[in-house]
Amino acid sequence: MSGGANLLYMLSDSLRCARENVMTAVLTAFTIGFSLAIFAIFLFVSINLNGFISTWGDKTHVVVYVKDNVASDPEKFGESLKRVPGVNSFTYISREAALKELRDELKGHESILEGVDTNLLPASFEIKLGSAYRDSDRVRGVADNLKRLPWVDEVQYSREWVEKFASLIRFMELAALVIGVFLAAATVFIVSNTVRLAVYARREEIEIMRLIGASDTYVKVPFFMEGVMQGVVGGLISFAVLAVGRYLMLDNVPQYFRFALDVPFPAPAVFSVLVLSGVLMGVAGSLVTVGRFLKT
Amino acid sequence: MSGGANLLYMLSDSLRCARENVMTAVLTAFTIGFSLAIFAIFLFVSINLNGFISTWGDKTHVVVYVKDNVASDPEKFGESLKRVPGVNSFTYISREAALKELRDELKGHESILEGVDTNLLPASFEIKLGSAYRDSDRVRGVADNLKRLPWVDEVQYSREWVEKFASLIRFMELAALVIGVFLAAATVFIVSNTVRLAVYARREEIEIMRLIGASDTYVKVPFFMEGVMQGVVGGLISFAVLAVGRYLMLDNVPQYFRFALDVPFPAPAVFSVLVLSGVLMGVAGSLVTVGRFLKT
Amino acid sequence: MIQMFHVSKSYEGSAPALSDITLNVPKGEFLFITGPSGAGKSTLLKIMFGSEAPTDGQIIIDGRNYVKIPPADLPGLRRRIGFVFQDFKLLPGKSVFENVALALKVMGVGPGDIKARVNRMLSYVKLQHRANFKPLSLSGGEQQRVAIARALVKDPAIILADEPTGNLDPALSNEIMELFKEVNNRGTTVVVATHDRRLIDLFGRRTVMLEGGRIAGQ
Amino acid sequence: MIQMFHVSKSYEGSAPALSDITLNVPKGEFLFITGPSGAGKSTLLKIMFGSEAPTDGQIIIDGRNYVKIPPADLPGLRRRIGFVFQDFKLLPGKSVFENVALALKVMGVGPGDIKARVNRMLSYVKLQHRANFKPLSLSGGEQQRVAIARALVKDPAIILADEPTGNLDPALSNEIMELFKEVNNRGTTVVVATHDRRLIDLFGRRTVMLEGGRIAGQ
Ligand SMILES: Nc1ncnc2c1ncn2[C@@H]1O[C@H](COP(=O)(O)OP(=O)(O)OP(=O)(O)O)[C@@H](O)[C@H]1O
Ligand SMILES: Nc1ncnc2c1ncn2[C@@H]1O[C@H](COP(=O)(O)OP(=O)(O)OP(=O)(O)O)[C@@H](O)[C@H]1O
Ligand SMILES: [Mg+2]
Ligand SMILES: [Mg+2]
Repeated sequence: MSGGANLLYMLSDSLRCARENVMTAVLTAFTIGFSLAIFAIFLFVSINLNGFISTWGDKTHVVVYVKDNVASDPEKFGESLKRVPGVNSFTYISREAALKELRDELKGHESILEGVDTNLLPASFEIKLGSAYRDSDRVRGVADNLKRLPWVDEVQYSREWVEKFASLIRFMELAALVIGVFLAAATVFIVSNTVRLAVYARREEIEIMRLIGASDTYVKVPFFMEGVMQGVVGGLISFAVLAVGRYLMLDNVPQYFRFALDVPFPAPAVFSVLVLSGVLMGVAGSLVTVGRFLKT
Repeated sequence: MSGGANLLYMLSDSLRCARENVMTAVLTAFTIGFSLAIFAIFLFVSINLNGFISTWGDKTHVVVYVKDNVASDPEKFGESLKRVPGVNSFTYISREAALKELRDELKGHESILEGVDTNLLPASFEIKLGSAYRDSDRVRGVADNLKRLPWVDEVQYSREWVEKFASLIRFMELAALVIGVFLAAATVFIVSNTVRLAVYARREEIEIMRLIGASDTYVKVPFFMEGVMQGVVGGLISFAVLAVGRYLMLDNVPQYFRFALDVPFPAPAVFSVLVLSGVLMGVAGSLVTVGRFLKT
Repeated sequence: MIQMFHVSKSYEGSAPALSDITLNVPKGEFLFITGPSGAGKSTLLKIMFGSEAPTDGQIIIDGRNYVKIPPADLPGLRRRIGFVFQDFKLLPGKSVFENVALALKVMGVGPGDIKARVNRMLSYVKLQHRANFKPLSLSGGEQQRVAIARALVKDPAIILADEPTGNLDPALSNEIMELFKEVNNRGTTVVVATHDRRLIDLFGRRTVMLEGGRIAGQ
Repeated sequence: MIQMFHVSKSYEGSAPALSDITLNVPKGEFLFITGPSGAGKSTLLKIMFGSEAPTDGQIIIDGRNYVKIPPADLPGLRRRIGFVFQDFKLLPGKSVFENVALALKVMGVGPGDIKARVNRMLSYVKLQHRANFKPLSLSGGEQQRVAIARALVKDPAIILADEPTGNLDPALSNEIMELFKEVNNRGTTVVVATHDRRLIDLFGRRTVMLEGGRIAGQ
């Protein structure tokens, strides 16, 4: 009873088995592939959206106006800003720059500003906050700290914007979680049900194998192999679906919207995770079902 | 051979059948339900997004400045605007309103405008275009037409914005189409494969029924009934998934983002369409598979 | 009732299962078909039943030529023939009663009628006490008797029985054959394929001997 | 080899299939079990095979008490017993050769050895020409012979054959019984359940008569 020969048998046997049930196996592989693809599409789009919204969140900026009656010393002011917790980066807008901005906004009617004293507009700093400081309570804290700086006249930020943004992030995360959990559950359910039905159609075969003295392992190996193969093929199918879908859309994406099609992980990693999930689902599904038949 | 009694038999028989294969039937119903729910979630979200983006597209507005040297007669101007094809609606912004807007923008530094002649800013019309006029070529056409009006000084619109928007719409439509077609195909595939496997497990039963003289109709009725029941239950499950998912998220949606959870159709319509699709898929799936067995 | 002219049947990959069979079974006859294993007995019965099509030759059942039976006519033909399958072909998910009742249901018989006829039939084959069992929990002989009951319950014009006593003890075999004889006396044409010489000798009816797919003796 | 003490078996919802069976089958014995349909012959063999557990009593096979066989020991026990199932239990998706070969494969026999032994066995049961057929395209008797070949091919210590000639003609039945006798002569314990008095008379071995689940005569 040589173990090696025995294993070879089992393998060749399971390959032959798969060929016989090839139709069922192929359809199961497609089910695995489609289900994985659906989940992956959702995952990628929601990761991309979240990333996009987080970048967009950089707009949570706070404007600090410099007091009129102090000597303008941007470098020194900058140094003191850096020491305030939550300040990520800042841009200095001088009186001149402020005026220029106003001029640009008035388009062809700059004459309105003729003779206006450049000193009328204050210099300011536009401050971007660290991502951890973007909800309304923390923004207020940062603003209070900023106000305490001796050279600061006024601190402005859009309270409404901050609140909107924080609740948007919260909502996106919840939506991704609810839909993601449902999709994951549905995927696992659909795949395991498909595998269950495929194994169920062969319960007689399992029963007979056991009656002629096959060990549980011997009975399981073909199903294990089939699960592996279906999983690999399913993983390939889902990868292909993603790649083809992306290719179909890529040419039509406006440049600034291309982020939506980003693959948030390196392609080989996506590939391996898809194939691995496929194999895991295929193998787990068939072994659990076979195990149920073996118990009785 | 009374047709009525016969039909009653078939029905009671098919109910009994379903009870025996109750596990398989329930799992198939869940597969139908989950698949339908996945598709419906995608459909609703994409309809909502498209609707949102279309509203957002109202920002494709064209600004028409009124010549300085004509008597301001908003009513007459409005009449002539209405006759330009593509103009959907418009808002008149008087010189005073324009100045006020500028003041608001300057925040606490209105003194800059002290003594400024209100006549320095021109009156204008903000025009919203019909949705069919939102790509860049057509916008240019509308702008050209507007320029020909005798009282118009200048026509302004953001060419960049219009182009971005048009390509965004095109991309969203393509993405919805690609993902939608894939999801629809995957749904139909998964459901029909599940039903196929369930029927396949009973091919012996079908074969024996035929051998003892059952007509094709008699063989099909139980599967038809099972398909209907699975479809109804599947439709209910998908409706429940949607309703529960919506309920879970509703409390956490920021007001301005609630559009994402809108149900674009009345609930009874959604309900009936879900149940009908479920029934259609269940019935079609099982009848096609049974038909294949009956042919040989 | 059943006339076969030069009927042949070949399956792919093996010698013909039947070659040039010409056979006439008049209405009301009781015919034994015998022969060694693989001689073609089951194939012959299946062709009479329309579940296998002959590759060659003509077959006339009840005056209709059934060489190529239109699929729509199959159910009607099968309702008039009671077939005892060599491998029983019982529905594993239905009880003994339901299995037998199904033969009547597909014909549209009313429920009260069904109940009476099925119970009577089950008592003929001594299975009243098993009426609510599933076939897989029956002994081999009990399953065979369910198959016999299902074939007989519809009072068919023709009974084709393929090895109907292969799993029955001699006493029970005799009783079942008596049942067939009784049905035959009431005008039903009966064809029984068997390798049980004892039964053939005991009942002394016309016997067709098959060998290698050919008629080797009558 | 097989010792049963006061073994009983009841299925839910019916009279006990076996009651108080005490039976000793010494190593190398050839035993017939007979009795009417439903007497409990198959149940008795299944208990010896370990595929049904007795509700009561003790059963010792090869010196080991198998009342409650640990699941892990079942495959080993079954590899040492060749069982001919009344309903054959062939794998419909595998060819005749593969069906027979499987009995050796599960034991880990090498491929060359398998080929030789399976082909020899198939020629014993006269099925060399059907080696590549699927079971469902075989006649009833041919299927039965595949089942017999699968039980014998592994040279088991015990052969339990349930109605092994139910679908075979008398000549072939004799040959198969000769095969069992031969195997028995080489020391294998053989138990054959049959209702064929002719065979029992012909071979004149020890016969246990069951009736209603009890031993009615030896
Ligand atoms: N579907 C099939 N494909 C190929 N060969 C077949 C098929 N069905 C039957 N045969 C072959 O045709 C021959 C006759 O088969 P048949 O079942 O008619 O024999 P039989 O006389 O009923 O034998 P038995 O007494 O063993 O039941 C057999 O050799 C069998 O292998
Ligand atoms: N799984 C089961 N559930 C309920 N009853 C059963 C089950 N298996 C067998 N029986 C009953 O036990 C009794 C003995 O069955 P067994 O199969 O041992 O009979 P047998 O002697 O082999 O008969 P045959 O000659 O018809 O094969 C029968 O009456 C049968 O209905
Ligand atoms: Mg036959
Ligand atoms: Mg038995």
